[in-house]
Amino acid sequence: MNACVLNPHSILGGNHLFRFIYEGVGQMLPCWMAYVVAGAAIMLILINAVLLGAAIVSWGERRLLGRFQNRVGPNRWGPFGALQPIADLTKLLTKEDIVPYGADRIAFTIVPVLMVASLLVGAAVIPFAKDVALVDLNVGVLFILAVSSLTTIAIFTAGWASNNRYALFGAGRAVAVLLSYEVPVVLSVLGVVLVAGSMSLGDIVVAQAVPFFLVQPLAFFVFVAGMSAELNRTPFDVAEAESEIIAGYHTEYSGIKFALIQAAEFGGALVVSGLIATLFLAGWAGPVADWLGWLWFLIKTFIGIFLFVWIRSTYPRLRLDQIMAVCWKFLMPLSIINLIAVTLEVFFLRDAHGVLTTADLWIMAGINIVIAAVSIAVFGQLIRQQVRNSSQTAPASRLVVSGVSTIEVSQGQG
Amino acid sequence: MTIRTEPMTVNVGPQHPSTHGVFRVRITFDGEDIVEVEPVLGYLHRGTEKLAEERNYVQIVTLTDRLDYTSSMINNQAYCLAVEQLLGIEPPPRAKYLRTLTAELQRIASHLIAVGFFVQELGAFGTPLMYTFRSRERILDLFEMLCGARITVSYMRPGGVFADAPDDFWPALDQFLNDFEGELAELEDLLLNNEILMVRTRGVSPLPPDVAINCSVSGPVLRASGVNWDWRKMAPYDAYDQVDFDVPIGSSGDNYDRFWVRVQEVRQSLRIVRQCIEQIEPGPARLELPLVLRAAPGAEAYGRVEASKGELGFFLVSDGGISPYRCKIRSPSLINLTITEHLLIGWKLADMIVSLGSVDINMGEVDR
Amino acid sequence: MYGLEMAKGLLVTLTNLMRKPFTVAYPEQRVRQHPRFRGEEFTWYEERCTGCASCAKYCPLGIIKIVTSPSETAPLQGDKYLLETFDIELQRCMFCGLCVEACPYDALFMGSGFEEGQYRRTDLVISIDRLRQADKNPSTWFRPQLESMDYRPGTSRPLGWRDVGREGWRWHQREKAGMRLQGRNAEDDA
Amino acid sequence: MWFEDAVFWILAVVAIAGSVGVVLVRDLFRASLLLSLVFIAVGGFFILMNAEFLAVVQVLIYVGAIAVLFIFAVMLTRDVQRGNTPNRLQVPAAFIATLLLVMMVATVVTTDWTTLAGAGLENKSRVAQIQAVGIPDAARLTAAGLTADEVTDVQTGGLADLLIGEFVLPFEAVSLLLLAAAIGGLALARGRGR
Repeated sequence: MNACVLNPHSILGGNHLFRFIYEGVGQMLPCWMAYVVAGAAIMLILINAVLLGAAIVSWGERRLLGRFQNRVGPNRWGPFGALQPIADLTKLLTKEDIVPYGADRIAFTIVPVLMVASLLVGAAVIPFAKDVALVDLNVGVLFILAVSSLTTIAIFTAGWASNNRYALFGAGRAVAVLLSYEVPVVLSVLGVVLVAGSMSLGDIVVAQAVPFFLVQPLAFFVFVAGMSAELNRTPFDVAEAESEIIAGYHTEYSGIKFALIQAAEFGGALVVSGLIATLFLAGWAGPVADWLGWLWFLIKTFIGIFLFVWIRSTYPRLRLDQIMAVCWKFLMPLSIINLIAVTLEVFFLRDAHGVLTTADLWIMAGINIVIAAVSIAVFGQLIRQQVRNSSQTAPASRLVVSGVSTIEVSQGQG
Repeated sequence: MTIRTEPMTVNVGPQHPSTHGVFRVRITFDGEDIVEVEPVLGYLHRGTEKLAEERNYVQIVTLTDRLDYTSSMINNQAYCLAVEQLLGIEPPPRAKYLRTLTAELQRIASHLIAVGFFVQELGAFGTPLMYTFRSRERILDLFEMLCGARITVSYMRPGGVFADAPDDFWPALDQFLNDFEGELAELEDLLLNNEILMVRTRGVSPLPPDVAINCSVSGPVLRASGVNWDWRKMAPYDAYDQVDFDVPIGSSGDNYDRFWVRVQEVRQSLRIVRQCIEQIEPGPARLELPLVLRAAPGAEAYGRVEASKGELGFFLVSDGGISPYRCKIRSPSLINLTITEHLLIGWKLADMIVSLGSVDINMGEVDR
Repeated sequence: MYGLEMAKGLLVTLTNLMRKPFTVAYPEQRVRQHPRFRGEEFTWYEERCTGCASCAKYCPLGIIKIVTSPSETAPLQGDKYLLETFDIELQRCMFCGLCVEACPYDALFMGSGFEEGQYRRTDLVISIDRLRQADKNPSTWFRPQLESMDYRPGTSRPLGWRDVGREGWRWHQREKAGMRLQGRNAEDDA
Repeated sequence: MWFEDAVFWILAVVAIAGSVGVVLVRDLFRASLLLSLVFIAVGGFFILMNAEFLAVVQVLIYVGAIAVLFIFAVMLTRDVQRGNTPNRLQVPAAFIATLLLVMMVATVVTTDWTTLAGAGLENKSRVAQIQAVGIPDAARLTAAGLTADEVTDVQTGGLADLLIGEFVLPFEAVSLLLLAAAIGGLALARGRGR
């Protein structure tokens, strides 16, 4: 009996499930085959979890949006319309799969695959309970950012390959937004990494004796804003601005490809909410019972999704140049301020072993909340000034009692 | 050093989510900046003016419903005023008040649509639109109570309105007015000073008053440019000389002002409706007229109202028959579209949609 | 402070989240239908109709097709015509109600229903048989006499031809337009 | 290990085929897509070498930023489908490419890759140890008494040490270059219009 033994230090070594399957299957099959089988099993779980999650998010978002808008939302199929995503999927699957004339067929086809793939791979490193992530990568945070940057290429390819000018507009906008917002997002995550002392998401959760949205409110703000830009959600959804450029880069997609793109979008919302929960809301750590970690994690993820939906339901969209201005003139300074403040605090507060105690975290929270309030107010004022100067608006409109039957404005010049 | 760019021509419409029906603009972009605009009209042309020559004076009322289908009451009113002028008759006072009241309710409904879609085009995900439609739905319910239809009302007839309001209409109207105060306040909280909306619309696509006058635009678009021009004040028709209201005037004529003027006009319309309820007195609501009307040969009449989108006029010529010899419709949406180039050129794609929305065109009226 | 209005907007949407939805879930629930509602299926009382075709003439679209022939009692002057066809092409109807307005004897009413979806356009023509057999739930549109008796098409019972006229039903039977139908229908006289 | 060898060969084939494709494919857009494929494959190599940090950064920067810039530039050129027509720059380009190839081959050949002697390493710092390990496959790791996690941690730190320490001058020079490029880009973009 040559049972295979997984090297505990290999990438998947920390995954109990993988080891269990690997060693179990290894009893009967050669080791490499066991490795493949275990990997496939893990991938199956991952794909199902994320895509089902995306389906639930799509339903939940529509229900929530409906309630925000004082209507019901999907309610026809299943309890509370919960089977609606399945109906949608069935409809999309049975639709004709159109590749527009003049499109680059290969590039057009790989886009949905690429988007879903990057989403799935990114979801793999998020710990959804104590010590339960598919992979506890020691560079988890960076990994997610790196993988999500693949989406940029996918979107660009979609816009280019569709042979549609609206899609091209959307792609150009999306890339501009994605590239710009990556900078403040990475900088804000850097603050988290500094305090936690690790890039592994598992370690970051453990380090949150005080949830980081209190310790680093600025980073939280920047991260949520930046991520809603990267997810193409209002007020930063220029890339899919349906009132301007129809659907942006996925205008020409139909059938299963469209379904995949939608799955990637809703799944993206799910993964990003999970990431927010992990980075700022202390992930699976809850008030009682570690084994209930998945529950806390789900609740916190829901908070993230609710936040996104709430913002989406409330605000109009910004223009592209204004989004750029918000990124470079508002979020960027905020994230740098946060980074500097956190660096200094960590430098002065840590003890000899470079460890921060809970008391230290509370001190940091106190300082940082003040800093956040002040800097958001100051930079908000600055960006407002900028906006005022750029527009040639006369004083505010006024109410005039009419009754005079002459035109008060001189004609001519036209 | 300059970078040479290549212009790109894009067809916006007639199948576009935010061109208000089947409006088509051929736009040449430089990057996202607009350098050339060419509106293409006529996709919804139904020949209303010609159809009117084949129908008798009462039947034409049903055609006017379908011009600007978001404010059919006001279209009815304009047409009926023209016919009454043609025939030299005057409706009874109760009919006048009923007309004023319903026209103002319709103005509220129409402005609610304009505001809702305006914000929708700014990118709000349907929420303000849903709120405005919620209120508009109440108004349409009132219309259904009055005349059995919600959109294509055909409520007014030459010589009055088709029938007096039912008894349960007045309490329902009171109920609506009270509720709507709150809903309007909510809407103003959500929109009027929203920073994102301000940033997107303040100073964008301003329309100077001289250009506005030279393009002969009318309605909220004209008033937003600071021109004090409202037919309800200039040449009061129906019961407008009996009621007291203000005309909101914008200052710079930008997108925000056009939006702001509409919101304020909703408030003023509420005032008018309340005054109408106070002043209205019992009496007949319709003149006793024959089913088929005939005007004197050669008679001409021009009836005009301040519709929700601007000056709406019906020019009727009679040859003594049962239908007009000629019916010319001066539709505000079409004439307001003459400022398209002025509004759009030099602004961005995203502003273009918003500017078009702020003009509040209705293709049923543009193409007639 | 900048951003305060945006926070106010969030508050507005949140209060609306707590509110009861405005939606009416249509097939299960229905909005209150007002008695004047101009519905799709027309209510027609053959007993009242003389076949004068005023409705057909007054229809702006000309979608009412009436074919009549002299009835057996034709020699009696002023008798009603025998109606062979009374077709209403619903597919082109715009429910303006002018036909109802034109009807001198209150024989044609707007209906109160609105669920007339069909799979074929030809099914949208209401034939005379359908008009005869349909439930009589007339809309009160342009019929003040129905309004004054507080008739509610949805909830009140269907109305027979005797109850819907401006004048008493006997007038219709005996005096209108010199109509003489004595002995033709003994029950009605009773 | 058999499995890792297999992955290595797959990645190698993908990388080389991709690079050949980049050169041979006429359609510039597809060429840049293939280029990003090559970048990802190289990232895969880094993972095989237990250098996750480098792999992630490779994907983040090369695929997420540089390849996108390539595609952006490609999008702005004319006749994307036809690709470049032969022009005068072919000869110097070939010359420079050959030169680069020679330099790289020379570097590979002259570098002493087998530094894992084992002797004397215990006294050096962890960073030095890792540097000495070079490509850390399992056998070498066990020989040096290191775990993969440790290697990555120390690699990240070592990378930082190297960048800020030994190679600070080239590092700063590159940042200066990037700054200049950014300012140049701004100047170009602002020159037009207002």
